[in-house]
Amino acid sequence: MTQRVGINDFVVRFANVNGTGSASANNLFAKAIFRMGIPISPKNIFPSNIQGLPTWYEIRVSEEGYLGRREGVDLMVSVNPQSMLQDVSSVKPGGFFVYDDTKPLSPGFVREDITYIGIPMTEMSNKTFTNPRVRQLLKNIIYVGGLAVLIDLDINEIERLLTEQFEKKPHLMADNLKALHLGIDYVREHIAYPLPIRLERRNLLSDSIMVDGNLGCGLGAVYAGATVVAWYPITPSTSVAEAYAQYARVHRVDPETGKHRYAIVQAEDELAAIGMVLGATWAGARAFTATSGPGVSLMNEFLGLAYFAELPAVLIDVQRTGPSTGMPTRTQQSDLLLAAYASHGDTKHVLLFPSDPTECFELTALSFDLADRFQTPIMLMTDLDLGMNDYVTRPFAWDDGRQYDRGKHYSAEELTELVSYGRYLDLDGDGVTYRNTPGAHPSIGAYTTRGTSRDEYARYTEDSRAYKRNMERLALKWETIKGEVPKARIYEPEGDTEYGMLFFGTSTQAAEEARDLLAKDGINLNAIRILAFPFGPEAIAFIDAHRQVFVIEQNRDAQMRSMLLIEAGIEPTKLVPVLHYDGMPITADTIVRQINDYFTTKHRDSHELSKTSI
Amino acid sequence: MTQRVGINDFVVRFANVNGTGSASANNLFAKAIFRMGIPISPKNIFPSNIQGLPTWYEIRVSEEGYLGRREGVDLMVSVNPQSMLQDVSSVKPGGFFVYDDTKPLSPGFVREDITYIGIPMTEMSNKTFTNPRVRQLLKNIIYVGGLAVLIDLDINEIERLLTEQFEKKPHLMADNLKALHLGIDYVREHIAYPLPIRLERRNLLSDSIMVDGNLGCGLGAVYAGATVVAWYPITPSTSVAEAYAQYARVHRVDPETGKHRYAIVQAEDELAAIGMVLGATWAGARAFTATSGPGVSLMNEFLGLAYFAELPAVLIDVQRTGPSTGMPTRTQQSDLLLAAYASHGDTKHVLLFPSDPTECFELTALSFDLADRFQTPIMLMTDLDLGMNDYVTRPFAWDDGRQYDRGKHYSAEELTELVSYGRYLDLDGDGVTYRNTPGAHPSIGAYTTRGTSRDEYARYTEDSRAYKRNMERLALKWETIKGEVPKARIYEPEGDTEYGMLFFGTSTQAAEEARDLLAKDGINLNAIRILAFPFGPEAIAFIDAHRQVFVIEQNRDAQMRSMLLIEAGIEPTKLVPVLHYDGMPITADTIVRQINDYFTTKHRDSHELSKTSI
Amino acid sequence: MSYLKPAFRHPRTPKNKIGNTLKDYEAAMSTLCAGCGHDSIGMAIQLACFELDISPHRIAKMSGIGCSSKTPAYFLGRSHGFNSVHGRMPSVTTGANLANKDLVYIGVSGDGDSASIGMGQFVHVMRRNLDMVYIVMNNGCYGLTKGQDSATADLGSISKAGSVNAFEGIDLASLAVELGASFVAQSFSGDKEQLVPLIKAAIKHKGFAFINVISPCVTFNNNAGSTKSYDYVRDHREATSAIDFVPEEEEITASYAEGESAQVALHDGSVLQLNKLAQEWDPHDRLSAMQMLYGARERSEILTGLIYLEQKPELHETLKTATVPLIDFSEADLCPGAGALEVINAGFR
Amino acid sequence: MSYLKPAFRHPRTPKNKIGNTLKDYEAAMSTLCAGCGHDSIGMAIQLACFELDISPHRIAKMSGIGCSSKTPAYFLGRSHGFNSVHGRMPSVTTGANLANKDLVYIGVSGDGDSASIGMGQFVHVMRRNLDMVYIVMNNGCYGLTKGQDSATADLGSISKAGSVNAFEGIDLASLAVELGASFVAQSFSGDKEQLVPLIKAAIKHKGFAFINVISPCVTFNNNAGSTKSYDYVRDHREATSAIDFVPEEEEITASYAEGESAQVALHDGSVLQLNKLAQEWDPHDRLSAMQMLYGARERSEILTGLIYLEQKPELHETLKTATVPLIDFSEADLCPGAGALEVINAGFR
Ligand SMILES: Cc1ncc(C[n+]2csc(CCOP(=O)(O)OP(=O)(O)O)c2C)c(N)n1
Ligand SMILES: Cc1ncc(C[n+]2csc(CCOP(=O)(O)OP(=O)(O)O)c2C)c(N)n1
Ligand code: SF4
Ligand code: SF4
Ligand SMILES: [Mg+2]
Ligand SMILES: [Mg+2]
Repeated sequence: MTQRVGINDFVVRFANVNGTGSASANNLFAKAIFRMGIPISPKNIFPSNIQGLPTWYEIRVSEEGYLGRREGVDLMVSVNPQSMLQDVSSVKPGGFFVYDDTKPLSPGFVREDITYIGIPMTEMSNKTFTNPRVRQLLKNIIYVGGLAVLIDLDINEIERLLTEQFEKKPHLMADNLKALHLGIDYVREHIAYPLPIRLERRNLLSDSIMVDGNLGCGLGAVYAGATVVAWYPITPSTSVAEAYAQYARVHRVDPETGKHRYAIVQAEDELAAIGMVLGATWAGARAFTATSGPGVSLMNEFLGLAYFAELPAVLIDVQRTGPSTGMPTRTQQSDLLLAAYASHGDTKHVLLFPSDPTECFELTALSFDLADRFQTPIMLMTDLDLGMNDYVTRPFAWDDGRQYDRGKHYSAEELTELVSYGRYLDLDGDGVTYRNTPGAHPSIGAYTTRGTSRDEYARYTEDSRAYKRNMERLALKWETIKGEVPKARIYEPEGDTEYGMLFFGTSTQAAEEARDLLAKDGINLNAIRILAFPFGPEAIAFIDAHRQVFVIEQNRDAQMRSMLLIEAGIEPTKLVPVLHYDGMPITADTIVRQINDYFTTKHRDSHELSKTSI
Repeated sequence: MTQRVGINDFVVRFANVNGTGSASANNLFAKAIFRMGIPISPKNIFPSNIQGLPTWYEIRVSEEGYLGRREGVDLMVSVNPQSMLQDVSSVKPGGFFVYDDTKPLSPGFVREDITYIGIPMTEMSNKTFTNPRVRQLLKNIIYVGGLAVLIDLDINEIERLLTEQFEKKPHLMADNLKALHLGIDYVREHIAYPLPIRLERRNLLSDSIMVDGNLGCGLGAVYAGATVVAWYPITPSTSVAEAYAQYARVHRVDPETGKHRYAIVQAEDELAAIGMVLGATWAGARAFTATSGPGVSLMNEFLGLAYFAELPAVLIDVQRTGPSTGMPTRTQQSDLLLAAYASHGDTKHVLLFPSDPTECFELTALSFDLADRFQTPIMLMTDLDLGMNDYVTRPFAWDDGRQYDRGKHYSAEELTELVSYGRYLDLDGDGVTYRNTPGAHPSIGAYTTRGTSRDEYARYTEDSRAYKRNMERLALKWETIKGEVPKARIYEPEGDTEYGMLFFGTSTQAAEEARDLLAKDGINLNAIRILAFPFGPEAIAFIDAHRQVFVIEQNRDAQMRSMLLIEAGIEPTKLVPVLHYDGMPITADTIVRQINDYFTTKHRDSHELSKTSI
Repeated sequence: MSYLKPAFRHPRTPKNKIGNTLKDYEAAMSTLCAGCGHDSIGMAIQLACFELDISPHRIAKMSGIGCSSKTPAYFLGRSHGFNSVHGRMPSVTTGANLANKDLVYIGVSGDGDSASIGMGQFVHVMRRNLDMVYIVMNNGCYGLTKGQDSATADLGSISKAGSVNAFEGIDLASLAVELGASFVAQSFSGDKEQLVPLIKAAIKHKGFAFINVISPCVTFNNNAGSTKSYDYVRDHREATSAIDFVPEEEEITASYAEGESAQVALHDGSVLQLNKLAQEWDPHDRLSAMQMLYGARERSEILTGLIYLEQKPELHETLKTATVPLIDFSEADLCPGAGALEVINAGFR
Repeated sequence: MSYLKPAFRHPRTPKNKIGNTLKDYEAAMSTLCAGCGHDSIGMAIQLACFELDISPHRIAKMSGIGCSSKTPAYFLGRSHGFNSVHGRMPSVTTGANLANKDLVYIGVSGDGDSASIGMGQFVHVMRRNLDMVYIVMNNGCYGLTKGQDSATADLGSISKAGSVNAFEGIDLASLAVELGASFVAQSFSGDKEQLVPLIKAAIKHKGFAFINVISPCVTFNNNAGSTKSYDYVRDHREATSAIDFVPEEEEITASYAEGESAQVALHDGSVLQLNKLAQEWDPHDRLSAMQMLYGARERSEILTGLIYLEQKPELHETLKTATVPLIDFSEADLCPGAGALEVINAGFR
């Protein structure tokens, strides 16, 4: 058997039972690698229940900085008998299988082509600790210690992390250290170490941070001055509101009075949440909600009102695997069509697509400017993978010179000077009209906001011409928006090629890696990353400039491709769908495989997919 | 001044105040023309309130059978001082303006190019009748009498209609007749009659009926065996449930026990309405709901459940002008995208597009077969114009040999013979699987219907492969559906042309007329009418066979065109949008104008529209 | 006190203390049916605001969808309004109030809007004790969609179309008491003498003030057999007390025999003077309010007047939001700035 | 009667009258947290159905979304189930029941599912008096989304995370009484002796039978300071009476002192035997039920047992639907046919 070899380039997977405290041990392990300056990307694969079912934590270590998911496990840490059979089979040939050999391995689990490493974690933990809950928790720290030795993980980093964590709880510290060293000592004594897959310090990440996207969103909302948050719990969006709350408690509470410069309401449902957001922005605040697919479905009616009555709103959609309740703890990019055209009648909505936690922060903050500027909902299309997994990412940054852009908005003084005020008068010819704040002026500016048709002065009307003028102005506003949303990022061209790839959000890391892999195989692709809907002219130009563009997305129905067809007048055969939709984050392999397939089959010139329903 | 001339070819418009009983007088007038065997199409243009605002009733008389709306009024009957100025100006030059000259016409209302005809309706009514409500009602009958003389409307037909109407209320009959003859006599004595625009009996309509689309839908549901109806009032869909109730009361009540073979629930909202429908179909009944745009928006989450859990449902969407509350009493075809892709995640829904009340009946009945066969929601996309206006249309027909197609469904006996039952096992390779009825079999067939992912045996799973298999099967089912929905209707080719037009629903009548008008101008167009989504191969072939196809629809964003682009892989430049969206029914003129514009401008080869967001 | 004679008089048009005439509280012509109860309620709102000397621009009119929800177009033309979607006025008002607590929020809704599609939000806005006035213009039917029975239609009530309602009606007043609304009253659109002081008290109440106003629909539900017709309501109403609103600065002069009257203090010091009290009713006791309502229901009476009142934390107090409206904070107050972000970044290294 | 000793015994596994063993009422292994109250309720449901000799296939299990709503996967494995969307179980059950009135509908829901997102449907299913059993597994929190306070969390209750709930909780039992639910009971997941007979009575009741079962969430809301913890509930519960379910054919033997016991007849002739009655409580009187609930609340007690019971038309009776389930009608029964259509057409000529 040839063992897998690799320095700073492998995948470790932990197989645990949820509700047993494995998460913090696994995080400790990941963070220690990060502290060694080696790029990693951890992924939590957890069930939609609270306790007792299999859960996995997977870390890809990649010195080259490929942070998409990679298929196949090099090192499996199996602590869950329930899933052991499956776990054994997911190890790559030549890989390693670390398990709890308190009980002997059943012969059915033995493969010839992988290396088994037993560590009696339970036994050691039970011998050393008495409290059953503590035994369970520290069993996890034992395997961290053992692994550290096996792969040359810097033990000082682990100890330092534990010190930081238990600063205020020294009694816990001692037990944790003891457990750690039980693992270390056991492996040092019984097992040949290090393994051929192992770590070497690199210090590549001096500036980077390791954080999840939902935190970025919540923090971005605090920075952007959101004061009203209305939400309803739903996986995987819940931690957005929690992150906002966490930072608001630190930065928005008056130290003297204890009074809050923010208000968070856990609404009774998603309809109420978005209703509260619209009420708040109507009254002049910045407000947002965070939800996932089912919530967006429920918000449909209100989103149409916001579009038509022109109310700002920020909605963070942390997408999960649909349709319906689907797989609530799996990822997908499949709410695009719904979000883009939410609600009955002719509606279009602005979407932003962050691809890492730093962009979650930046684009969330930007959303509030865009919402105020264009008086319409802005939806941040993130997903479970980005929202709930830690990413190694650029640090958050804020320019203190930056000012909130509140858009066209008359102050009381400006109102006084007006001859007449028309809420929906297009004074600048860009489709964007002037708001004012209820209560600001005693006699000028009052009007009624409504979902029914009205004229330029916000007066109710059923006049066909007034209705049409308004709809045309909204279409004009849409054109204006195209030039103001973040531009697509076009990558450095890759040699001379007629082929391009287009991707967005959490498909980015895998797509970038796939591009490199394909280039190595001699297939050069130019690349563009979409950051916003509606698409800017640069995105259309990119597609126009290529013979064929692979559109990479994580859904079944090629939803981004559909939006490109609808909005950009692109010939369908030009856009080749590359789809992944099983709920797991997309991998470079999947992309490479599909693109290779395309080039090696007849599809090349008249690919079938574009002619059938995909 | 040249007066307008025309036999059986003109537009009459009545300007009334709503809540004053004008509707029945106007209907009487229309029905009498219909009884003379002359094709007509009446349109009600009413405000979104209950009493006191302007309302119009417009009748197009067209011996040639053009039943779309036509712009411009030949004969205005003005009974509402509120809207008189607007009413004067909407008369075509040479047209006629009939008004109540109880009070003199204000000079501001006088145009040189139209003919004024005063009838002292109020005065006559007040002189003859005492009860104020009766005076108001019969004033309307007076003008019907006057008009009859003016345009040679057969007075016998009117009297016969009154007799039918008041069969059981002879006292009302007398007053109505008296009022009718007041009008008749007044005109005969004071005014030169008939006008140059007038009627001549034709008896073209021996078999036709005159009825509205909502009635067709309600009746269709009774015939199709729907037993559970859950709905929430909303204009313009309310009369669908009412029509169902009306016929169910006659045909579904046990004469002996008074017990009902149906259940209608006015739900607390649209979410509950669709929930009840899904509960009912799950339990084995046929069930439907009727609503309009806002309701469909609210039903989004449940529609996703129905798609994913594979539950039959029939939803009748009587579309109105959106977005949001929009113009609730105006028409539009603008819920298409919402309906086609309703709900988060990858979802697709079957839509049917009736274009007259007879098709409302037929396609509603068919919806129940399709829903059972494919275990998915079927949405009938009708609209206010079709739903609430009377159409002259083919009579309803039912083949007594027809049998309800309940789709793949195991009886208790069949279950007993199964080795194993898997609710989502694709036994026939068409993506459609076998249901059974809860409670039918004591030990085989029980399973849990859910919106979460599950395997072929309906067991909950978070396994990526099982999830994907299921999604692929649903995609396969979609392919199967394409061959089973009503085929598009392709019209007899019009000479030799590379150009085609595509339309659906209530754009049909105007589009057909436009086609004839264009042909007269030397522009030949082939034509196709879409009856269903997903599109069948015949629709794609039609488009493929033409250089350019005009896609005619009543919305701003070219939603049908978008669906063609997404689903059919058609080159965008091929599909030229012809759009109308001001809330009034589309006219042939609008279509002709836009198509002519296209041919006379440079757009011909590289039309702009297809490159921008439309 | 009578709404016909404002205390402060002017030779021609009476002005209130802030110099406005009643005209300043009026708006566009109503397009409701002539005689619709809803219009009377709108007029009562205007009058209450005028007499309370509230500047119209400090009032926000909130509504859902229905004839009732259209009324904000016909009163207080100089106030901002938000005519939202069906059944969702409570959430929109909650958001608005969180953003700017200093406006007076007057929400109007219908029985369809609140008791059917809006039931969830109605319940939860009460639970949060949002500081607002919430008026249901209750006609027992869906006026705007042509008269279907609503969920507040009483069992056995006959509609204009002749159908007999087969479901028990939801009693919004007892529901509000049950759900902890801090001010609950019931009235009749035809009784301005009672309605105007109740609206004033509701405005002065800090917290959720609910008034269920029976407001006949003349077009669809004013026939014999309907329990929401003008005649029926006039014949069946029974007041918990006569009622006077006494602004804070005025002295209370009338005196009544012991046990027959009570004074209820409102948040800002003004007082509701209740005279000829119903027996065994304590407006501060939930159970007593419930008993009154259940008793009246049993006797087929419509209980009107103040029903229940309680002082408890409204939403801002519960959430500990700042004294200043949130919309008044500047960027500097809200944004932690680049420095803080450095510290935050450090925590993720 | 004790649930541990079924009346009918078998040498090995006891069978009920229709020949089923308890095993026939069981289902897949639960994936809830060990000790979760919801699992006990599921077991009580199984036991009640077993002891009532109902064939599992004639039962439909309905639910929304939440840990509570997942439980149908863990009981009655031979019954059909419908695990719908969040808060919408009532409407789905309404539709199912309309289609097939002959199944026994057992709906289970959570406090989030019913009192927050589902409040509107919860209210309206009661108003319609749908013939079903509706059990809320009430843990005062959102278990499945990791423990946020729900709308039934009591004011001041402390969550595991240490936050103090600042809102008044919705009392589902008094709300149900207020809204006309025809059977209202309250219980505790840890009290099978009370729960099983209550579930049996609820099944036998014709109409809407609501049982609010306090069901502690061991993972997120079982800490000191929570008013929904096992300890708190055990310490604070107070029963309206002891309770026995007596099937119709059995004779009632026990005798009690006058005034201390009562027998409540159910629709099919079976009887709920109530012993050691609480004072001044009449289970047939709404106001008395309310008084009991309000009184208990004031004393920080959790009232358990039967609270209110009334016989009134359930939905099918109100709608006058056929005696036969609607799904049993054939095409011939439903389709008026071509002949009738000719007459209809004639009416439009
Ligand atoms: C989502 C949605 N569903 C239905 C409607 C149609 N609709 C308009 S008003 C109304 C009911 C109004 O009843 P109520 O609130 O009692 O007001 P009223 O007209 O009686 O004053 C309905 C159902 C709508 N506008 N939106
Ligand atoms: C529309 C929608 N919103 C939110 C969620 C997320 N969600 C799942 S369960 C749940 C709450 C469950 O609380 P409860 O009903 O009390 O059940 P428990 O888990 O406590 O038994 C929520 C909010 C969802 N599935 N669907
Ligand atoms: S329909 Fe009824 S509620 Fe609506 S305006 Fe007319 S009277 Fe008022
Ligand atoms: S989280 Fe709470 S409610 Fe959910 S299964 Fe665990 S103990 Fe039960
Ligand atoms: Mg109403
Ligand atoms: Mg709960």
